[in-house]
Amino acid sequence: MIDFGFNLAPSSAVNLDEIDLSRYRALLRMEPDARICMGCGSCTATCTAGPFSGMSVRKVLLALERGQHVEVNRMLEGCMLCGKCMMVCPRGINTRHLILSLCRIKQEENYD
Amino acid sequence: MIERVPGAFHPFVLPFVAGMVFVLGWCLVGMVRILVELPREDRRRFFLSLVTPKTAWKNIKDIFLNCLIHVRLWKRNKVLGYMHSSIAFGWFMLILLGHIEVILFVPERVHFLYYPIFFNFFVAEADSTLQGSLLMFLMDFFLLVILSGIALAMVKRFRSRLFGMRRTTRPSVLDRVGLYSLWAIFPLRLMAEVFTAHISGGSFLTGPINALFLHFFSNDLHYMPTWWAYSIALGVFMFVLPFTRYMHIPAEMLLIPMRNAGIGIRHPRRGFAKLEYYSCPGCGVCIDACPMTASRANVKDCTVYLNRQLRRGNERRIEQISDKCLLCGKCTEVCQVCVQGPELRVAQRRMRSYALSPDYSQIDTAPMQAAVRGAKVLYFAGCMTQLTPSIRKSLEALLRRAGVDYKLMDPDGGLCCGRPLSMAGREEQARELMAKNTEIIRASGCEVLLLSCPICYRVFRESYDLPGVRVVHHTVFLRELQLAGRLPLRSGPETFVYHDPCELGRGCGIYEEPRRLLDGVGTRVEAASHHAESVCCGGSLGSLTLGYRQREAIVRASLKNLTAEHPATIVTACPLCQTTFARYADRPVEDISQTLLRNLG
Amino acid sequence: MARKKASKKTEGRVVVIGAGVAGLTAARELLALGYEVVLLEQADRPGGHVAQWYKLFPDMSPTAPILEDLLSGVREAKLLCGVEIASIGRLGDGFNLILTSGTAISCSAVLVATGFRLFEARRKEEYGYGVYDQVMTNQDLERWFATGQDPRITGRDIRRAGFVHCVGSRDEKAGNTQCSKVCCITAIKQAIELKERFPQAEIWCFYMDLRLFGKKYEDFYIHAQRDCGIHFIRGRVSEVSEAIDGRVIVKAEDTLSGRPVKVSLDMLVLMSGMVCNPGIHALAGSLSLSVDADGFLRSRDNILHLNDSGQPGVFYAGAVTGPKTVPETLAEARSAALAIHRYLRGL
Amino acid sequence: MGKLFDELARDPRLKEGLKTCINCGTCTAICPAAEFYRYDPRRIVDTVQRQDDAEIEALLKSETIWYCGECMSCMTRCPRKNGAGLVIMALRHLSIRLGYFTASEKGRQVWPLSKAINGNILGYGYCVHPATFAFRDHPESGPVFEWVLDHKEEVYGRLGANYQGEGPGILRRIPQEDLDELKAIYDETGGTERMELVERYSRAKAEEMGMSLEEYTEYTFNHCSPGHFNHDLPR
Amino acid sequence: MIYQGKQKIWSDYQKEIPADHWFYVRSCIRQSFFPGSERQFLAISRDLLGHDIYETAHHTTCGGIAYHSDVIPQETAMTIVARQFALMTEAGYRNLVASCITSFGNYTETLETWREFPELEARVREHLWKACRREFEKPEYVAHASDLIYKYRGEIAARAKFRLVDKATGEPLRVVEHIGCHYSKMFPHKGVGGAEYPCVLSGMAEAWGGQVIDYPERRHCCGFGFRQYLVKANRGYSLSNTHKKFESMEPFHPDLIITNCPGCPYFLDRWQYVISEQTGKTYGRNGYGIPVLTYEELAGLVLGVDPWDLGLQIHQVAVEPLLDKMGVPYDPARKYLGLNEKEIMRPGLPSVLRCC
Repeated sequence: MIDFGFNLAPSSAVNLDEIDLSRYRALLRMEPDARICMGCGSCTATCTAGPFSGMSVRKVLLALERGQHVEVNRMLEGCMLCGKCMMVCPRGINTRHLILSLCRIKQEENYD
Repeated sequence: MIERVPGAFHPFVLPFVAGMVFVLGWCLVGMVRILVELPREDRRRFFLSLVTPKTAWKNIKDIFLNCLIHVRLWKRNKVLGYMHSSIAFGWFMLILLGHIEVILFVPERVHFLYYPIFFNFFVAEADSTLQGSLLMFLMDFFLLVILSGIALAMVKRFRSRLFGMRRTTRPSVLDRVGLYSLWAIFPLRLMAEVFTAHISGGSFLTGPINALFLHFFSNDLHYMPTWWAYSIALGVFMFVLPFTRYMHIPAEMLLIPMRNAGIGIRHPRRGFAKLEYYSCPGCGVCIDACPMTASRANVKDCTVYLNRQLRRGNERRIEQISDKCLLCGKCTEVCQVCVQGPELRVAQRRMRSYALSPDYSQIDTAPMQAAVRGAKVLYFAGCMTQLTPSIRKSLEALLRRAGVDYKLMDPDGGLCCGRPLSMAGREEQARELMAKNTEIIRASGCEVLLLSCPICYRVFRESYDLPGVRVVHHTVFLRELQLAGRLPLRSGPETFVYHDPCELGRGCGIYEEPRRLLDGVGTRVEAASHHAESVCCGGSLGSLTLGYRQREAIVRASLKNLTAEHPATIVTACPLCQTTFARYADRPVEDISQTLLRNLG
Repeated sequence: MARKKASKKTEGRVVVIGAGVAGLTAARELLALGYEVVLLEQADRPGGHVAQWYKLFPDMSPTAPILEDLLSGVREAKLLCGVEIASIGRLGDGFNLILTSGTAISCSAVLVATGFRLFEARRKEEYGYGVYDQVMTNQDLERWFATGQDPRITGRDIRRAGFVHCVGSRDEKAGNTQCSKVCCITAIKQAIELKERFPQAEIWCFYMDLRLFGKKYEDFYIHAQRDCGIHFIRGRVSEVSEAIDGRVIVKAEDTLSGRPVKVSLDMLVLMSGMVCNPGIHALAGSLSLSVDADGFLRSRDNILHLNDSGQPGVFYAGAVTGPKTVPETLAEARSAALAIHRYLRGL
Repeated sequence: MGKLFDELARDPRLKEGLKTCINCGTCTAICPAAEFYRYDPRRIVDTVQRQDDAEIEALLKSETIWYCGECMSCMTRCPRKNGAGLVIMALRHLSIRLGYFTASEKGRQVWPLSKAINGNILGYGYCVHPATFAFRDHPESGPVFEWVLDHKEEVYGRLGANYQGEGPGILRRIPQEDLDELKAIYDETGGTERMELVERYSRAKAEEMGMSLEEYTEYTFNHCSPGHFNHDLPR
Repeated sequence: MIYQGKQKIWSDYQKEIPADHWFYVRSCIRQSFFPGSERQFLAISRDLLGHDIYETAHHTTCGGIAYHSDVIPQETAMTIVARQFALMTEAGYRNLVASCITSFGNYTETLETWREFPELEARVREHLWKACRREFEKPEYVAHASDLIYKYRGEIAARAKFRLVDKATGEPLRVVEHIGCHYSKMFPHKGVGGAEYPCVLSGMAEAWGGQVIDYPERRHCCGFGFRQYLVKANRGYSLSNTHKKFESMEPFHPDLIITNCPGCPYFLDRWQYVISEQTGKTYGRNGYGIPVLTYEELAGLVLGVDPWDLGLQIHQVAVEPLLDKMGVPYDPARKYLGLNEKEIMRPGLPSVLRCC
């Protein structure tokens, strides 16, 4: 093969037709309230772990709904479970338990 | 006194003997199993404590006071206390006196298991001596005491409110069998002894009743069935005992020395944990105490039900109950056996397996270390105080006013203390965070670590290894400043109530400093329940599953408790309590630092 | 009671232009105040846009009984449907209108209640309305709810559907900077209704901001999220194209995650916004009424005198001055009747 | 209001390209660069709109402003008549003027670009010319173009070109007086100054990176570190 | 797809294009890669249809590539443009036709910017005077060469020797159009048919018998991106964008692609070769690619010009399958001959993509 010095890059667009939602659906079964997030970002603004790891509950939920598992895992790994997000959520979502539930969901495949 | 039955045996004792052997065997096996399940070092420590005179004496004292006298119940409710101690202590005395009688009069029969129990059946004219009649008198006296206790128990069974209990547990079928057989034992004993009183001798109770009965019954044929019934009741009780709440009687006797040996819960189901949940008497005192029961939906999530489900091994319910609890610790406070509901639950949470675990190794603490270097007093605000900046600012203002040389450890947000993680059962991750925080604190070289959040305070005090650093909560620190005259306060007409945060009060035993501080600025009233019995605000991070909406009833009930004496202002010493209360309170809710700042002289 | 008292005392004729909900409500009040009312309607029947709608948010109220109620109140009015105004001019203190049919009407006051027109979705070319088979508007969908007839839906199993908010609203390129106010809640309403008809469907709403300001609107939104599982993506749809199987491919940025998203849908609903009914602009010229930058008529001011055109004897009610909800329109129509009453009594 | 923003605001392209952004994302949704690079033009416009100098400075030194392909697809769809591409052009212009472009790998590519394109314009009158189009640098032009380059006179001649000839026509030689005019325009309008500035900063950067200018040219032209494209996101 | 809907949109964007008297400016890229196309443009408009198209030896690049590669300031680019205008003015012309889309965009953008910022125009006039002693009038009309061919499409169809029809089946050929981004995306009203459904190319294709097919990524950029191609390190971007387009059009099985931009035909052609080398995938039938033609090349084929005079041999994707479908005769032996039919070496062959 000729080395052209560059390669095809995969698309960064999220194709909602193809994403894997099994984990999102599993979470909804455990935490139906995950649906009512309105993306206000209060959780992110108050997050203790955020400045160190980019953790953001809002983004976790969003990434999950978009099938971005690597990002979900990366963010969840930073969480310190301090519970502030739960206290500031205007929709009263129990974000802390949601995170725990999410950590418990066994992934069918090894997302990479 | 003469021995009446040749060979000192009669078949009616068999039900009792069988039951006794069964229960003793069961308990022995159980005890051995628990001992085996203990980690090696715990087991060593336990045996060592048994032969240490100081702990051995403490064991005896505690068993006597708790198992027989039920001192904790007396403190809670005198009638309830009397009821329990009458039965327990009375029965104990009957057994003890029975043995004394045997030792005194027929020492050769002392190793007959049943003989002291059925002493009156086997002997005649036992009251012929002074000693004998005294013992007979005591026997009748304690029987009467027990019967009064049983009578109270029957009333309580149907009218528990009279005993200050709004809710009790619903006993299971076997519990009922045990209960009714227990109730039956003592009236049957009375009847049996009454019917034989003219032979064996009697005292003020058995004697006259016997005389009365002899008017109606001309022969002695009916005394045999009552002795049989008495023995059967005993036998039934002992056979069902391991499967009922009465298992707490033997379990507690092991629990007390183990606890005195300093052993705690290591494994969620084995060893000490098992002993704890078998020690639960199932009385249901914790139901009323539990703040969650402010809403009916949570009644079945109290510690008593946790213990029941743990015995049954119902995993689904165990998880639900374990995850819902606020970990406020009040159930332990009111429990006569001191079953550690929160610790038991956290142990259950710890056994969960997670597909994903946090990892904080990437966090670089070097810049944070550099920022705090050289602080004498290091103030760690923590997550919750970050969320309530007015508390932080108030405390800082007080510190400046008192001329304290301090540094803020987390001016731009720091790491979490680790307590929320450990409450969620993720101990390993909590340790990681603690290690990070320890690095920062040690680098600072501080002498005092000041905390305004009880959640942080507790974990820093209990789980951090910070040699040479005094970990202090701001209530204590401010009180010291006040005593040293560095914090002049001005007293006014305002009335306050102080809410004891769970982690600070029950968790760390700090009750008086905040109260003394408040006494300096106004009139202080107490909540309906306070100090160690204070009611959780409902915002606790202990609960994993209680959502925002489910907590409302809890918070409102707690507020009701606080405002019983109509204080103008609610004062607490925890940012989480403050935020939680402020959401629903109809009057100002402050952290004590805010109150003091308002009232500086 | 008040009606009876007023009925014989006052006099004067009021022409209400437009027999939508604003015109009908105002006519009813004016009749009650004792005026003679002439209702002019361009369409063949009264009721305006509401007559073309199936149900109204947030209570899912059917429109038929509402209209019936409004119509029952104007039986005494002279209702002329299918008419157009050829000219209008001042005559003394009053006005003289000539219809294209040649009929002349004189009156003492004119109420302009010509309402709005839906933005022509075709003009947002990138969304392909009128080009791609499976792209429809909110009005088309509402008609399907009412009649069950639409080749884009009838007989199909809709598995994936999308709603595009702000079509022709908040869009300088389309010449409309204003927010049409009702589209967000309408999209949520229609999404819920669609989900009820196709419970298996996944539905996405593409929005820029969710402007849900009215009573119970937020509850409606939560209901859509929690109970209906409708997905909300914060991003304006940039491009729609047609796949080989006839489905539409929608591209937007998920601005909350900062990544482009792409989805194929069985149908796409464009939430056409409100623009001023253009027919009124000619009339506005002959009555010297001023027109705002957004194309709607300008009230004397937007707080105290919403009903007041600034020209004596000419009043406004409803969406002729800007996008409004039905209850707002009704309230404004009632206040317009009172304003006319005050004017005619020389107050 | 920041100083850097004031500088930017003077650029007509910024005035054209940024009126008021509502962060709707239509630009990113169809952006060819956003699809493959870790890039979000909406955010760039929003950052500029916030007028925070520190953020703008970070932007000027970042990789992200160099990802745009200037296809201007973003202009078509913006509901507020903005053009993210124009904003990017203004940012790049300022980044080069302030010498910030050497702070990023993609920014450093300005040097080989300037050298090649301006060299072509001033030498041949066109931005691209077969005379300077090396197959070694363009293996993707295929064996057929290698053949063309090897036989320029023959192939271009057959296709009717006036290859390097006098008078009008395809690939003619541009008269020297016209090239001189181009040079004069460069001198007059800041083109020459820009070339020299790019060279000066690039030389300094090359020295800092321990390379000769030739090595630097080669390196910036050929080297692509991981992290730019979506597929090499750090785990 | 509702064809009438598209027609309705096309009708909204009618561009006025005078038929005659144009000042022609060449394209950097097209000269180098598609010399036959520029030759064909003049052959059709000047020689065949007899229109007045003037070219001066003194014109140069418009500087568009340099401008969009950010290596010259805006004023430099504008002054180079102004010089072209001056040459036009001096030659007595008022209409400017550009061979290049980037130039077309650059001229349009310059004029629009001057309209918005007259002080900039004044400054550029001053610059031009100082540097070159030249003055200029702004052109009355600016067109892209494809606009003219679009205008002439009927006349070309009338003279057509071949049509875009599969000779074997009688079915119209399936044509994919690709419009250069700078043609109408910046200023939709400056292009024929607007930005969303431009009809400058589809109009030609249909006039000559083809059937235009619309595929989802029709409007997507080819991925040139100036610096994104010109710097080797960035070419992954360029390649990936073209790849995206091909993946999207693949199910529609187009017979050919027609373009009006200088870079696009080069990229759509060469990236097919690179994709085939890297992934082994080809998009045409039987291992061939999809031929990519400029509109002049296509017009030339329709008019019966010899494919090798059009320069179709310097495409990497073989055009022979298309020629066979249209029934255009060609001599394979003459394909790679040099000037005056001289025998020269033949080019090498790609390892995957099939060539003739």
